[in-house]
Amino acid sequence: MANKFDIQVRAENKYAVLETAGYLNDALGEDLSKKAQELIQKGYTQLVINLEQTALINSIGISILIEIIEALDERDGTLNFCGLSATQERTFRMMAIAKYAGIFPDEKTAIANF
Amino acid sequence: MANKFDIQVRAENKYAVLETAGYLNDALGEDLSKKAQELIQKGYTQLVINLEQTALINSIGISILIEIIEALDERDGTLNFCGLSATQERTFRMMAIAKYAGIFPDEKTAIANF
Amino acid sequence: MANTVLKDQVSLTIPMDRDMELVAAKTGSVLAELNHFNEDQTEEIQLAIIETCINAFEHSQSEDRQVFIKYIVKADELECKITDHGVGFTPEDQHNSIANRQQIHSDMRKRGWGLEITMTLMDEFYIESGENGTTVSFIKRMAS
Amino acid sequence: MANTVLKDQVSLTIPMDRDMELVAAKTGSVLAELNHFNEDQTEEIQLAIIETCINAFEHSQSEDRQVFIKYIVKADELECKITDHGVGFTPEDQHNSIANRQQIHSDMRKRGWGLEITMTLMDEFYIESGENGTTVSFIKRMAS
Ligand SMILES: Nc1ncnc2c1ncn2[C@@H]1O[C@H](COP(=O)(O)OP(=O)(O)O)[C@@H](O)[C@H]1O
Ligand SMILES: Nc1ncnc2c1ncn2[C@@H]1O[C@H](COP(=O)(O)OP(=O)(O)O)[C@@H](O)[C@H]1O
Repeated sequence: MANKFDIQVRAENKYAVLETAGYLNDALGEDLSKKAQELIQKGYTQLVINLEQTALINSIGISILIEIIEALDERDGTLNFCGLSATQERTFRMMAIAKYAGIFPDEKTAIANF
Repeated sequence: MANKFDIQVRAENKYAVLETAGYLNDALGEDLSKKAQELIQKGYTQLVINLEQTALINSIGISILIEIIEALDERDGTLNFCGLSATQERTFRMMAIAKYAGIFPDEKTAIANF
Repeated sequence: MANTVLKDQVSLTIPMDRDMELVAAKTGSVLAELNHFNEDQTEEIQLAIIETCINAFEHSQSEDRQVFIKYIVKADELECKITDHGVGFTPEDQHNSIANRQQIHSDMRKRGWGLEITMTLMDEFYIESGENGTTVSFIKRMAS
Repeated sequence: MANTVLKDQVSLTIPMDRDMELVAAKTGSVLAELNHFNEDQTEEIQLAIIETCINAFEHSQSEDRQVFIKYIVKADELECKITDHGVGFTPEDQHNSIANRQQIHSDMRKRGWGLEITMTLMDEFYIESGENGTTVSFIKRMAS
């Protein structure tokens, strides 16, 4: 369970999905950031981060998510989240992330709404 | 997760299945024992106890399982277990339960082997 | 340790080490579940514990490198008291942690969220901080 | 509490109260998982903790009604030391607990299993018991 370092990347034609598993702390966050930057370098500007398998996120993990949003903003890209728990969504709204990134119930909706 | 008091009973023609969920301690064990005694009173002598949703059992819980085996023995009945973890099976063998009750991987096999 | 009966109190001491906040959070989550808190509330309690422990790890500069957690279980609430023997802080330190950050969107700052998240998710929240260290306490009540 | 750095030690105190052994077991399971023990071994550690705590609850007659658990995490092993301030016991008490039971099948006794289960599931096992109480210690090593 906790802290299984695990990020799945599925790069499609126009968008890419990053799926995390386990506790999203600084370590998993930096791993995620690296994978997101690689996709952005390759020209991807539409990213989905699926957090369904991530039960716990700390605020350092969230700060890294904000860096990904900023990196995409600089290229007029979009980040859509999906698979958030009610509490995660509440925290994301509190931290104004919901204003600069999309929040969707599932991957399909997140992809359909770029 | 832990300690959700929950026992499902499925009584068929010739046998009945008792399925536990959560920590099998004295409390859940006594609840299980009561339900098993009711079935035995009704004439059931072939019981399956499915422990798939029970991750943890303590030795008081196991002692209650032994009482159920003894109650069935007195009526020439049979108790078959299924859904045990490797460690649970190891403990059951150590405690000689495996000599007086069946241990099977799944419910179907447990039912087929009365 | 006094020889009194502390029937509803659990105490945990963790080192200030990688992922140890998860140990504190899980202990809280088992107690919350045994106390019949729902899943959302159990997650909120875990997050509050994680943020408070990480703050002690990051900011306390404590020499013993330990965090002391007390969990007090009552009929319909769970209280946590999280203590470090570090340098302490003032509301001003807390304010600076928010003001001194650069960001693209002024309303989406990256750090300085730990205390605010904890305060928002819990029903009561207290800080006692001085030169002998910091105790952050919070209470989560069961949703009625 | 000494002011030494106990980098790899977690301490937990639980009251002798219903289901509190689960809190001790879960703390052990998070530490085992963080230390990359596999699922079976993590379950074994939990069972050993549960049995030892229940023994302290049932048999120690301790006045403070508390159990003190130390978890010591090393590179490829986890050690637990479980202490109560109760009346203690001797090998003879332990033997009597096994001998004095009635059962239908002589080889399927109902009680007197806690210590034996713990001993079998763990790699090392020690009992220190006297009039000031009991400490049961065990070590689980990671399967190579
Ligand atoms: N246990 C602590 N010991 C010392 N200072 C603390 C402690 N907890 C919080 N602080 C101070 O409060 C500030 C705000 O904390 P927080 O809201 O969690 O944001 P962040 O950790 O991102 O700075 C910290 O930057 C620090 O100055
Ligand atoms: N912490 C303890 N304090 C006092 N006596 C104990 C303690 N742990 C074990 N014992 C003694 O050892 C005996 C055997 O324990 P155990 O193997 O767990 O079986 P059971 O609990 O079913 O009797 C107990 O009956 C008790 O006499």
